[in-house]
Amino acid sequence: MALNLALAAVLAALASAIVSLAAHRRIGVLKWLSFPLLGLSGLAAAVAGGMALAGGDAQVAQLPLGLPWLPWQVRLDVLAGLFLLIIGIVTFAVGIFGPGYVSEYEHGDHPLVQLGFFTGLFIAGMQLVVLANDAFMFMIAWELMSLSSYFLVVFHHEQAANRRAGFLYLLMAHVGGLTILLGYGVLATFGGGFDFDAMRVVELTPLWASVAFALAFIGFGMKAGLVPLHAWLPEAHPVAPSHISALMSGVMLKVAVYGFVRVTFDLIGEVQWGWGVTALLVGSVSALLGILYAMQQNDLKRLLAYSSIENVGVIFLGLGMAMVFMGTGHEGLGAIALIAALFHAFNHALFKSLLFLGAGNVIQRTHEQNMERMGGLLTRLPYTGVFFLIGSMSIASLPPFNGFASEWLTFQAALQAVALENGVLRIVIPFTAAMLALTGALSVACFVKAYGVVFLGQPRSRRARHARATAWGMRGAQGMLALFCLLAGVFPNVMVGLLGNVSQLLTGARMASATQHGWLWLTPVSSTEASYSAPLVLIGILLAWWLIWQLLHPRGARSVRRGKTWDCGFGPLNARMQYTGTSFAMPLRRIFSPVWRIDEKVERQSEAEGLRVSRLSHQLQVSDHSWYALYEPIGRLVLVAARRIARLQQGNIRVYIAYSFFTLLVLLWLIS
Amino acid sequence: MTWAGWLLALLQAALFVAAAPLLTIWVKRNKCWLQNRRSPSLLQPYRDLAKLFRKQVVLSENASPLFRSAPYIVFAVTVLAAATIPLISTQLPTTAIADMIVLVGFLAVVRFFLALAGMDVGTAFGGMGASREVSLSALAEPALLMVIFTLAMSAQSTNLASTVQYLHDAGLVLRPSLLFALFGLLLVAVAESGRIPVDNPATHLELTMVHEAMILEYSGRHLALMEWAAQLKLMIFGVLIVNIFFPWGVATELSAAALLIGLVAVLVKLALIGVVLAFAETALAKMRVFMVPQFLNLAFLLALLGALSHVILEVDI
Amino acid sequence: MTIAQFSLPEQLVLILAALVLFTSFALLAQQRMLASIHVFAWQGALVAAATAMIAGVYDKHHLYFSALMTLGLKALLIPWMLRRLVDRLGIAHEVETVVRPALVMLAAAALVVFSYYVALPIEKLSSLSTRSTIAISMAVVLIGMLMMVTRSQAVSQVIGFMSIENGLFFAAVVSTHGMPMVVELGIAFDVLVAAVLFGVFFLQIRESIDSLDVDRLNRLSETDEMNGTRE
Amino acid sequence: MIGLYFTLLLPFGGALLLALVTNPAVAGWLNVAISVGTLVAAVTLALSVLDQGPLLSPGGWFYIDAFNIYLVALTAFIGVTTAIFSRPYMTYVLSEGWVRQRRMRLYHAMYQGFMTTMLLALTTNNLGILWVAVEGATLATVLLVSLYRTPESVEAAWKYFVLCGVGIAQALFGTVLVYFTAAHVLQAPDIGLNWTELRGVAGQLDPTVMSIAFVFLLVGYGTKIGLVPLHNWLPDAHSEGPTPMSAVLSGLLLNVGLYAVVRIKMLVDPALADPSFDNPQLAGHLMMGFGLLSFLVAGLFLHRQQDIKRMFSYSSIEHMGLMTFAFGIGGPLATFGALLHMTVHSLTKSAIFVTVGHATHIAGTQAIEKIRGLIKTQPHVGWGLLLGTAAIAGFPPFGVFTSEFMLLTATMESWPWLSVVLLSGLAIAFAGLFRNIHPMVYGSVPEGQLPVKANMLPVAVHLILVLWLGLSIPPFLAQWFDQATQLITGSHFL
Repeated sequence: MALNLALAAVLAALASAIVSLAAHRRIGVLKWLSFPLLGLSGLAAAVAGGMALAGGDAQVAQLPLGLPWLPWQVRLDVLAGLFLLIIGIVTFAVGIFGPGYVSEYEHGDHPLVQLGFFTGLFIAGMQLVVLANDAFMFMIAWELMSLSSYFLVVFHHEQAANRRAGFLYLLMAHVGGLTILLGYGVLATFGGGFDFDAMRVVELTPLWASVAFALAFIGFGMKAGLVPLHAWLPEAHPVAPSHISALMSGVMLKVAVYGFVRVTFDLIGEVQWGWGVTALLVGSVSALLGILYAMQQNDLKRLLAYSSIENVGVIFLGLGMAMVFMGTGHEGLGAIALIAALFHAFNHALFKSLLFLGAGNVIQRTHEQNMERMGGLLTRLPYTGVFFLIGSMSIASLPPFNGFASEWLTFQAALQAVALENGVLRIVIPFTAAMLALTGALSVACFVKAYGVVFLGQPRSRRARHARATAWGMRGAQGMLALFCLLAGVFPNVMVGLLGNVSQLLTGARMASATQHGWLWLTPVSSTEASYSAPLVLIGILLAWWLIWQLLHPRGARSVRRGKTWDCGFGPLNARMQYTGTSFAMPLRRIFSPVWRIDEKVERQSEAEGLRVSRLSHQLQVSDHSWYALYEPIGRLVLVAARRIARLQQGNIRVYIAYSFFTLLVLLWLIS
Repeated sequence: MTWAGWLLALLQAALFVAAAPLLTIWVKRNKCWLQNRRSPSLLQPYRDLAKLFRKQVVLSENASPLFRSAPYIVFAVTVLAAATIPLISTQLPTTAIADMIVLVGFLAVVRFFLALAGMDVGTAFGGMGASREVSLSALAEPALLMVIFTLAMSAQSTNLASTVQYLHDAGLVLRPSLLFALFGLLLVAVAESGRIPVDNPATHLELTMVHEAMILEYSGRHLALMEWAAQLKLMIFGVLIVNIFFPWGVATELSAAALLIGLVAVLVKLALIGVVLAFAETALAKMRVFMVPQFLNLAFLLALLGALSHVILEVDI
Repeated sequence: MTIAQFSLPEQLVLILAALVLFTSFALLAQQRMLASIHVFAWQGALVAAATAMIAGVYDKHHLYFSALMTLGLKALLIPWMLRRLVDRLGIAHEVETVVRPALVMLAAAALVVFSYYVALPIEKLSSLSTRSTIAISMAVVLIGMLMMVTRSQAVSQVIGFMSIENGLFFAAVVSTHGMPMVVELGIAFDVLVAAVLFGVFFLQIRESIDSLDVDRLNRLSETDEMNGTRE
Repeated sequence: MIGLYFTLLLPFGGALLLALVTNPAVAGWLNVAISVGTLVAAVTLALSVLDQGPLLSPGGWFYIDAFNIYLVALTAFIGVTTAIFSRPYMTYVLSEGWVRQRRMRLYHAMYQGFMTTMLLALTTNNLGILWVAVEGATLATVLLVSLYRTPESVEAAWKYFVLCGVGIAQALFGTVLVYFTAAHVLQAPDIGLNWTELRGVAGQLDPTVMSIAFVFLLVGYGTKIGLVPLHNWLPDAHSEGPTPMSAVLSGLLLNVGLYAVVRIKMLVDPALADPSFDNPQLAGHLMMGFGLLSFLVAGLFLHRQQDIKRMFSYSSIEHMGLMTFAFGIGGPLATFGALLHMTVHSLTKSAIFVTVGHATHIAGTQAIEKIRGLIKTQPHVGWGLLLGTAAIAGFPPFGVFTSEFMLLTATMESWPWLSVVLLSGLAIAFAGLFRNIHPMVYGSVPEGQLPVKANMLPVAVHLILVLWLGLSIPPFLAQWFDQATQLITGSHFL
């Protein structure tokens, strides 16, 4: 049942791709056919995923496709169900959001066919990845996902920067795909077959298991945007249309996480704690650097993309912890960490897509991507403003929203490190927890900047000043996601309980005590050790608010009076006097300066006596090191090799004859 | 937990909120004495608050709804945070609502809205204050969390009540980890509650101010709530320090006598720490803003040392 | 067994083989256009003679035909065509300088040794008295290639190519007493067409770079000096 | 039987006929018609072979089995689609005045002549005839390479001619050696070159001679395949000739070279299995070495290309290297994958060359930096090029991925560490292709670049076929490949 529904979702996505082939110059097709179909697909996927997640036992089927000896097999178990649910929710939101958003493409010739067609394929690809039960189908779906998202990244291919981003993205996706393929190759060679069932049963030698893990880690990590393989992500995600960015950041990264979990926990099975440490360290570094990079961005979508790197880092940190616990034989604790990680994945999907949709909304209204030209939008786009605020609070992991719940669980898992026998691990895990704490604090800073600069203060440009309200669909989509953020945050027990099924499947343990005190209390280990009651927190805040209002709000007080902002007695304040995003980020830029490659130019022209500065110009370029440390060297290497090789083709026929002459001689000499 | 427990929790929270201004003025008085100035009466902060509540609110014309609701959120969340801290007794049902990590979360919420409110009007001051606040606390918060980790690892719990209970029952044990944690927490407390040498609540000097810069645009009851929340914050840190590291006298069961002892004990301890703070603020000078990170790094380092020394020195497996 | 035990005709075949080898040395050394065409013709004639010899000794009658064909093609027709071409192109009396002729000769000798060394195991197995000729013909082939490497003159390259063909044909005849007739016809046909096409190309090359120096055919190259690096 | 004769005689007669037709328009249509006829004949032949099994013509001159019949069908098919493309394209060439009427006659006649030699080479049972046919293919195409008579084209043609001539000559020497050893085993000398006979006694052939023969044959036919370092003629010839020629050269001629080598390998392997010989895997190892070398080198060359056709000819080298490598590995999986790869590569590559023809027509040049914004100028051509490149780069769900997947698996099983090399090679080649494709298809349109009358039907057909092969291999085709695999490796794969 659930499986059929899931397949129906795939078909709906494909259908939306097909119908939008007719969308050339007819945007109505996109608005009224393909996006509703997407919404339908998302709904079906969400329902199917939810059923599978709650249902427990896996369902399998075979598609009439694939190789003669390796037909496509699909399987829907709880893990697949979870991620199908994620895909479904966001897809549904996009289906609602889309029609209003694409209406800006009504004028001018935009390749609408491309947009609709590949969006459908993209979503179908992601759903198939989650459903696949053999490596061959997995790879096909995976690359379908990459390829179609690539075509969406180059949607605005007039700007050279976007083309470059697209190329980089495609290249990295391909390399990652090949790495994953190699990993599956290892598994299949020993498992004697490319279907996952065969891989599950086989026991690899520790060495080969580690090889397979390393390949999967690199491959999926590349897609998930782990540092230092992340450089493509902030280039590619922002340049796509915003609802696509939402899908890429919100969902595609999760699909990568899915692949990693599937391969590591399910297919390889015997987890070694060494892998856990690797994932732990890489994850925490990604989290920290991700948020630090995000802090310095002034392009709203770039900022969000970088913060995705951070959240993926947090997820992998949790997964790493789970691996450490499992590798050392503490399945119960492993379950806590795993649930925390998966819960964070779920939450990140919600709030990151919420934020990207909000950003898309803002960008569509202001036609600006640069935060420095926004401002004061809260009063102009009130709905978006409120929803974006909720998203920001969730991603900054503030109670009582969902981001906090999952981060809290992660911390609780980290605190169990004391139970480990190995002293090194007992030190490493608290240390990574400290990194996580720093990350959390920085993410608060980062989103204070984002929200404050975009929505508060005075508008910094004419377009921002004249931004007007948006289509209902777009508000609705954001509203829905915001509501989910709140619900998942206030009733974490529901999700945690469901995720218990997943941890049951993967670690053989579930967080039994987590929900034993009823829906009100979340107690990962035991009620005396740690407890968190999000509902009561919410009630408490509201209660306190109400009390204040009742007690302290003076009766019959004269209502507020509006007055000018205090300008210290100098003339009136204008928008250019307020803090910019760059200046807001300056202290942290100064504190963590070694993290970036900063080149800052200040040109000061002062008058003759050099006291009064007549003109002042400031340029700032903040870029991350991985370019100069990793990517450019490799590119240069290839080019140099190519130049060397090119000497083979130097044009003189006699040399060519000499080649075959000597080839002959050498071979003859070899064989005799 | 019985209804009595909840009632006690409510009373305790009320006491906490009510007593917060008292601690501030107590520190101020001590400072005055130390600097042989005449000190205001102990009721002065209450008078100020009352006055502010009565005064009319003047809002900048480009202040958004967020600006108006921020004070309420800030105050409410701070009160909730206070309510989850065992002041007199460890028999506190509210501690189960939020453990120490959630407490840090509450402080983060407060900071989040303070900073947003600071940026809302769109003056240079507000933005500057917000920027400094988030930057500095971005360093303070991890230190605080590390302190909490150290405690949690010793006490096998992040629940404040049971932690205090544990340390109380353990009696006088000299733990290197707790020593480090204490000093770390002290530094963090100074930074978070905006005291010298990190920030000076008494001045509005644009080069140095952090907290004041954010609430510069506030007036009337909004300002009152903000001020009160700040005083609560100071109190929260004070209580945390005294009740965790010097848990003696705290009531561990719900008997009138025990509660009375607990009340007296916590008042004495707070008075003492007030004196210490006053001494410190008199002795030290406000440091430059960009010296503060080193200060907080020190705090973080201490906390980390605490955690590590716990793992290395105190656990035996 | 030594050469003494061979019958006279077999010895004669060996003599011819030696002569063929000698002619290809001569081709390698020969720097005058016309002269090298003549030498090439002689080589063809020798191959034809060897073929006829084999045909006589082992009375393989179809070999007579192929001997005739070889004579007509390799000794008469192709040399004649080449001759006409060089006359038309006016390079009949051109003298081409070979760089380091002594070295080239040495290399050719080395090639003979090498091919003998490669062919040794074959000879172990062979029962035919003419087995050693395989080494010779391999040497002829290799020397032909060497000639194409060392000569930058299109015509002499073609001659080298044709002498390779001679070597092949010689190998086919003396070591295996001739391929099936159809195959030989096909090969002959190909050689003929090739010769014609070479003629066509001489003219085309001539009109495109007005010279027959293949070293000047180097527009299609990918080294940096030819096309600017594109990073 | 009858199908066979038609398959061979139709193009042959067509060549003679077209040599007489002066009107290029008529010739173009005739060309298409003849190709279609050939295709029909080939398909009937294929069907008959499929249900009656291998077919040996009386006199043993021709031998059709599952291995070559599918190449025959493929050749005929691509012959048709390319002919369809060539008709309008050559009229455009004619209108541009690059060629004169007389040469159009030559072109069409030689087109069919080339098809004849291809089909002859594929169907013959006699190694000597095989050689003659392959050499004939060179002779047939060499004049077409220099069709435009530009200095570059003449130079390319000369290199093509001489290098292939020399290479092929070595193949002949190898053939002679094979015949030589066969003479010791087989009594009747004139069947000594019949592949079926040799196959029967392959075990008794002398290993040493066969190894030497294989070296000569590999170098000889390897030149045709375009194995590095014997490949130098290939990019020149492919880039300078008229585009339809490039399509058939890349799509077919290379296959035939590889076909010949594999046939020989099928003889050499049993011979080398002789206990007295020390390295029984010699043939396979040599092929693997050459294949891998070509694969990597060609991949690097892709990064420096400035001429679009040249670039794709390098990609052909790369893929031929991959197939050679796979056949060298041997084993059912690798062989099956290689056969599949032959098919999908031919289809994709010829489709790409057709698209490239249109693209160069649009831009009026083959220089990559002049071709810009195709998707905006003419979406069909732009997307054709983009998707074709994605397909050839091995992106699923296109068939190339399937075959590469199988090759990779095979490598994993037998030579695990080589698979790393293979993957890095794929990545390098991929980057090389796309760094050049990207600016060509995207971006804004340079002024004066207008859409042209393009017939994208062949491209669509090819790509859809490739896509189909990627999503699911139809059972009959799988059966077909499996029979071929069984022939080559002696064991079934399915």
